[in-house]
Amino acid sequence: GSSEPTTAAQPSGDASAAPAAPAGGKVGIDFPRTDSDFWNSYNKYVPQMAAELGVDLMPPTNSQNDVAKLVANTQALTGQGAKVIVMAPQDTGAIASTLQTLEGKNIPVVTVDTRPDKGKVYMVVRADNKAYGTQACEFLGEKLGGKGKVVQLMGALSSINGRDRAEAFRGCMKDKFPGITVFEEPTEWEGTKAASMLQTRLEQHPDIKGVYMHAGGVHLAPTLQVLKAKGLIVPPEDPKHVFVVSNDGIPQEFEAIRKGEIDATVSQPADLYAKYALFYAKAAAEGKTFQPGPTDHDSTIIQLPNGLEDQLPAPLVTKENVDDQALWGNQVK
Amino acid sequence: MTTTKTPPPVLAAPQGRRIQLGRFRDLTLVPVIVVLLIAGSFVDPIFLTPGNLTNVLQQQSALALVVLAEALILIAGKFDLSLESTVGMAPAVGVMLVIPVAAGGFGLELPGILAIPLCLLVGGLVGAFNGFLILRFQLSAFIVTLAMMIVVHGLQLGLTQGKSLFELPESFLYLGSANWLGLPAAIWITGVLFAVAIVALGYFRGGRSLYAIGGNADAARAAGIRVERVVWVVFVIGGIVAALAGVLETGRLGGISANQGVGWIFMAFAAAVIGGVSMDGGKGTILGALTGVLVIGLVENILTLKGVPGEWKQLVYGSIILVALMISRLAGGKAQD
Amino acid sequence: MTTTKTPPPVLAAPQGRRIQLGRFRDLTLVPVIVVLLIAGSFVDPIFLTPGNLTNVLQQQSALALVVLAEALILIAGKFDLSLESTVGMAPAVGVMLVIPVAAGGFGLELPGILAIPLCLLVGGLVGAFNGFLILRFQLSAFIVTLAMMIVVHGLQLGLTQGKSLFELPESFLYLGSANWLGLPAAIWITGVLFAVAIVALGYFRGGRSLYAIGGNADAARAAGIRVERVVWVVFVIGGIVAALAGVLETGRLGGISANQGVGWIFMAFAAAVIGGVSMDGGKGTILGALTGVLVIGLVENILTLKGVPGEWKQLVYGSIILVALMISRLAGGKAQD
Amino acid sequence: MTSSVKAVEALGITKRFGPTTALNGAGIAITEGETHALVGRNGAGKSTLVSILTGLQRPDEGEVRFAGQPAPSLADRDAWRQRVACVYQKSTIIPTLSVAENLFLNRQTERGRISWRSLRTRARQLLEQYGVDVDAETMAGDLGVEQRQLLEIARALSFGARFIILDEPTAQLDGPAIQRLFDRMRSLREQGVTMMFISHHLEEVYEICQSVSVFRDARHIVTATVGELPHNQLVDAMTGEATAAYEYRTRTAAPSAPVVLAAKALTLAGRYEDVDLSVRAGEIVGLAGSGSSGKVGLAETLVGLHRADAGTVTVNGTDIKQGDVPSALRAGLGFVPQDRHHQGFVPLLSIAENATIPIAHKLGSYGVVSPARRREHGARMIDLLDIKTTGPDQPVADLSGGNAQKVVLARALADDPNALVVINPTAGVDVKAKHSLLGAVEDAADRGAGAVLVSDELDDLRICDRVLVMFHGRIVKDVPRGWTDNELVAAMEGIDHS
Ligand SMILES: Nc1ncnc2c1ncn2[C@@H]1O[C@H](COP(=O)(O)OP(=O)(O)OP(=O)(O)O)[C@@H](O)[C@H]1O
Ligand SMILES: Nc1ncnc2c1ncn2[C@@H]1O[C@H](COP(=O)(O)OP(=O)(O)OP(=O)(O)O)[C@@H](O)[C@H]1O
Ligand SMILES: [Mg+2]
Ligand SMILES: [Mg+2]
Repeated sequence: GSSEPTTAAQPSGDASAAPAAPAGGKVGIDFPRTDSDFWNSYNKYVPQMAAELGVDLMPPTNSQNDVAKLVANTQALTGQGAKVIVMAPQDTGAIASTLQTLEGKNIPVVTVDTRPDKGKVYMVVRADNKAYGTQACEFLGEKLGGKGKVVQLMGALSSINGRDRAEAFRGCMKDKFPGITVFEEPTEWEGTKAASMLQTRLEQHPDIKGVYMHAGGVHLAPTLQVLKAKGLIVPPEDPKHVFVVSNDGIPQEFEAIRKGEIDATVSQPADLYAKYALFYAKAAAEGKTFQPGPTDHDSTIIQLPNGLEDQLPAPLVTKENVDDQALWGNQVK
Repeated sequence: MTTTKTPPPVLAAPQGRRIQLGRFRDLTLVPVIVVLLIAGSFVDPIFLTPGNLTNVLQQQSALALVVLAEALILIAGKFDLSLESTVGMAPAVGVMLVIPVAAGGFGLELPGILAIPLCLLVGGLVGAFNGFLILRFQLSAFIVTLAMMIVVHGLQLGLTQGKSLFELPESFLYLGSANWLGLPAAIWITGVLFAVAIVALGYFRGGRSLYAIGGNADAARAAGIRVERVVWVVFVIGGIVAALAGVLETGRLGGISANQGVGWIFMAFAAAVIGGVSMDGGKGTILGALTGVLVIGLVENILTLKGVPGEWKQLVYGSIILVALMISRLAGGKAQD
Repeated sequence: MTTTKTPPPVLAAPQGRRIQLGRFRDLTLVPVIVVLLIAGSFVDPIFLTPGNLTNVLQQQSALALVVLAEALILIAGKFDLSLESTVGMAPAVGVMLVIPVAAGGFGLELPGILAIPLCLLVGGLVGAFNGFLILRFQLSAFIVTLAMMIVVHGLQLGLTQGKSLFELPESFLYLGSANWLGLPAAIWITGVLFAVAIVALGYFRGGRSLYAIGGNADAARAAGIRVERVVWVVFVIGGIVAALAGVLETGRLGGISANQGVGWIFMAFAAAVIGGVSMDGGKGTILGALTGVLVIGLVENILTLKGVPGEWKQLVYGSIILVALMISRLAGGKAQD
Repeated sequence: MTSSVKAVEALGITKRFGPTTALNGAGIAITEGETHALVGRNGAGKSTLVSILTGLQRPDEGEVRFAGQPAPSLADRDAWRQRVACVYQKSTIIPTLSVAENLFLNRQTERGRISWRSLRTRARQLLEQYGVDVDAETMAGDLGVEQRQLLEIARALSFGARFIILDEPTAQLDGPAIQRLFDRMRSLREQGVTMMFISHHLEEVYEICQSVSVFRDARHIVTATVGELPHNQLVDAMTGEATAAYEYRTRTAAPSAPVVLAAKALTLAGRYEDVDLSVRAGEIVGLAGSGSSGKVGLAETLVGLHRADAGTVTVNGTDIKQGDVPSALRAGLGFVPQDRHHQGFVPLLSIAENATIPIAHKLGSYGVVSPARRREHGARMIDLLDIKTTGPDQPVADLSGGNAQKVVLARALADDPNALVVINPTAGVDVKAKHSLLGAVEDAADRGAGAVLVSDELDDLRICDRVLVMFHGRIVKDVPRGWTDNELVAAMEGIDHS
């Protein structure tokens, strides 16, 4: 690390700007992708939080949503002397042997957003993706009064988050609102597919009254554009209104909520992800340990077979609380 | 040697039939389209309504333009994989030159009306650079444009920091979202460009020279065609058309995501090749490529209407393409290449 | 792609030093590798350590096998895009035949030791089916294998419901994770297969016939080579090798994700083509293809060590490939195709 | 040399291709209005001079002048095309375009929209004018070699240029077609058109040309009027040594000699019908016929390139599997295909490798091919057939046409075959090479092989012990040795069916 003073936060991305001789050792971090708004915000927060928390952060690597690259990056980071690894494996099955290797080298791992199925982790920092789906389902179910048709614009089925959200939404609708028909559209996290599928489905069933989008970053603009073309962007009081629940909590979604174009979003806390990932990484480097139970930041640590998980809160944002400055989406510019 | 002049006998029968079919070779997908239209009407009564068919056309219009660009380049005997990246990058850069920093722009804030021309210019420049590398350095088109595909998309990622651009000038969204005479403007634009290309490649020397170059570049050169210049122009046109595809797509989606266009090139090749355009150059027509796009669009639409479960969708989709291929092969009667 | 080759032009640009340099043509990337090694050692002292270089080799071994398979098929004048899907699907199916339903299997629970043979069998079957469609129906290899790429991956998605498989038999993970004589087994296996292929294509009748077929299939046929059979065998071998790549990758990663192999084919083509294997068939060597893989692996490693910001990484990566291409072009002295 | 006005002059031209010097300070001067022959052995640099005279390649040294004016810059193709039209040795037909479009490539119309109807009409007129009987709408790729050649000629002549180069236009044509071409050339000369004519058929030079230049080993050797340079001197100038005329050998295949190649009741619809044929060891049987008589189709069936609809083929007593080349080759057959570019060789592979593909299994055990033994065999073939090359490792793509043809023959002879099927073996081959090619076929017969020789060239057929004449798909006559040209041609044209 360099000997830069720690007072000024250095959001420039110069991650070596960490306090001199920090306790514990270097933290290697891998970013999962650079092509989604949510993860870009997370990537932005990381160096900022590292400076605040005084973490000796190595230059971040990026695995571009490819687990093989993640493995290679991890090897490089440990080769360069990382004592703790923070990663966000978008594919949780294929990371198992890497986790085993790291365990063998006594390098603790903090995973963000996803929970590896196998292999030891020091701490999983994530919000409950199943809860996203359930929250969206409950919101839509109530607004529609338990009947009608809704569309679920799903992420990729090969991603755990896409599957969790889809299953939770589907299951909740079946249990709590059996009167609602759900159309599932596999969009592969692609805006163009989302637009085409939604457009076709609206042609087929003009009486669709609700939409749940798995990712505001890719689904928001296309959905609004399709609804606009159909003249369906109308106030909630209007019987033609289509209720739209998004997922992510990026500023554009808040803007849309304020304008009444969509009705709600689940705010996935990018800032907290970054903050607590580094918090636990630092703790791991310093050799601290944690126990299951409530934390000091409105969350609960639960025990997993292969480690611990800190389940961060993921608030549902509606017109009522959209201006809450505590939401990360209101802090980024 | 004798001077008796017996005229050589006329051609044998087998060749005769070939010629006639050859003329319709670009339409071998028509039976496939008919089958799809019939199948679709069984899947859902909504399928054959004008509204739904219009949607299919609109959804495919941007891809269709990329197919058009790729078909031109393939006919001239080259390749361009970077078109898909241009679909995202050109609009992103065009827009970033006009929007304020707060919205993700460069801070130049040029007049909004310039966004589309700038976008097309960027597309043309990418094409020109591809052509330059391929022709001046005599590099393989496949590999240059593969690298450029990564570079161009990388440029978009870098410049936008991977963010989507949402706050676009109205003028930029207009083409992709407006309706003219009851049909989406995108359909009109795509239709007109296809018509222009069909006429140019069918009835004008410049267009015909693409076939000559793709068929035998040395022979074309010997016939006085300026092979390098024509190929270069084709790359530039390809880039511009891909950028226009990006404009239409942006208008349809209302924003430019970091992944706009990613993965399209495979679909574009599939459409062009099942439509009869040869990867070896010199063969195929723009009309054929258009039928290829339609097949792909109809298959997607039917699968969506049918609500095939997500995890089986790809399998069904790929299988239908394979069957379409065989039908078109049997209808065309000629080996593909 | 083509079966009949237009004779190479007499009229082409100076082809002079071709003969002498031609012999080293497969090594035109060597200067690039040297530059990368030097550059890498400046980027990070860790770079030149045996540990890091071993990592690079291990990381590239699965991709290298796909490149090997693709190079064989390209030299024989064909294409196979579906290899990338086989990398994921073959191991998934092989494993699902042996693991219990609870772990995601089919419920057959065959003996675990059969998983690898079954996986290779599945790979071979995909290759055989590709070959069958291309040769019997005379369909274009590009488009058949493009459709098959979607079908094969779709099959995996459908069968696994998009889930990753991670409770795998130990025997299945062994090859990809074991160490033999201090080096990962994957490196040994890949190295041996490359050596076998280099020898086979250099010194064996069967291997040489690939060049004859790719160079001029009609001449090969007239010279008594059973063109169809050889091409078919090459497709089968390609499928098996791709399946083996899947086994190694699975062992390295400890699980089979639904996306295993997705997107590899572009990298495989890039490696083969910058390594001197021609997309037109009949040209290039396996050794050259190997240098192509090394270049790609080294570039990735250096970029990782350097910690290039994610959003700029693609741009830098693509640009380096482009520069490598030019260096190899200048070193090779010959136009590419 | 009467008039002093030179339509075209090339002075001190040097052109190198890496280690090969194709032209070494060579030159040519052609007087306006004459038809000037350029002759020389394969690889002498003739085609290289053609590409320089037509502005496709830039000479390393030297200059080109048209009517005393310096040649235009290479970029200005239109200017070149006004000065010179050319039938190149390598095809410049675009197979994916129609005949009509090939004829008017890049001049389909003056400006604006192309009228396909009028283009077709113009094409039909042109084809008719040159007596080429093909449909203007056919894809050029579907045409046979000869028709393609006629197309090239018609196109070159149609430019109306005052100077026309014809690089081996007759190599693929049969007698009547050659005569039609010569009629055309004569009438052009009457109109004052200057021509440069390249051919390996020296009697054609005497028939159609007024003067002749000889190139040897990349240099200009002599220029003279044809009258001053009788045939034997011309050959000597080309070869650089006294060369005797080819001596046809006499053989008497014993009637008891075994039949090495036989066909019984062979029929392939649309090409030939009910053909019986048997070739004894030590016998050379010619197969002659005018265009489309079915001789090539028959020969190709014998080697397994086609599957006959009915009948059997026997090689060395074994019934071969029809439509399967390897089984014919394994039974002991050697084969020289009709079109060397199409089926003859793999351009990127070396001479040695091309020559040894059928015997690769004999160059090592367990499927190994020993490069040393391959090179050795290649070197032997280079010696045997006198191939002009830098060595057995040179790719065939770099060879001149005639030398490439020798490689194809080398491939056929590789396995010391008992039966040979040879189609047009001397197309585009120089005199001396022709002698060695024919000699090699005769040698094979002397060693006890039986051969079928398909050719349009009466000279080639002279080595045959008997010639079978085909007409419209049937064998109509069996002509024993000692025929005269007129006799054979009459049979081929179907005038005499007795
Ligand atoms: N593009 C080329 N690259 C390398 N060598 C070449 C090339 N073109 C011609 N040569 C060489 O130049 C020499 C002259 O070739 P050229 O084709 O001019 O001979 P030619 O007199 O036309 O022979 P032929 O009668 O066989 O047609 C030959 O040795 C040939 O191998
Ligand atoms: N590949 C083919 N498919 C169908 N018909 C063919 C093919 N090749 C040749 N033919 C036709 O078959 C007939 C016999 O052709 P073949 O080539 O055997 O005769 P040929 O005497 O060698 O003629 P030529 O001298 O013109 O080559 C001709 O009418 C010819 O047009
Ligand atoms: Mg020549
Ligand atoms: Mg013939």
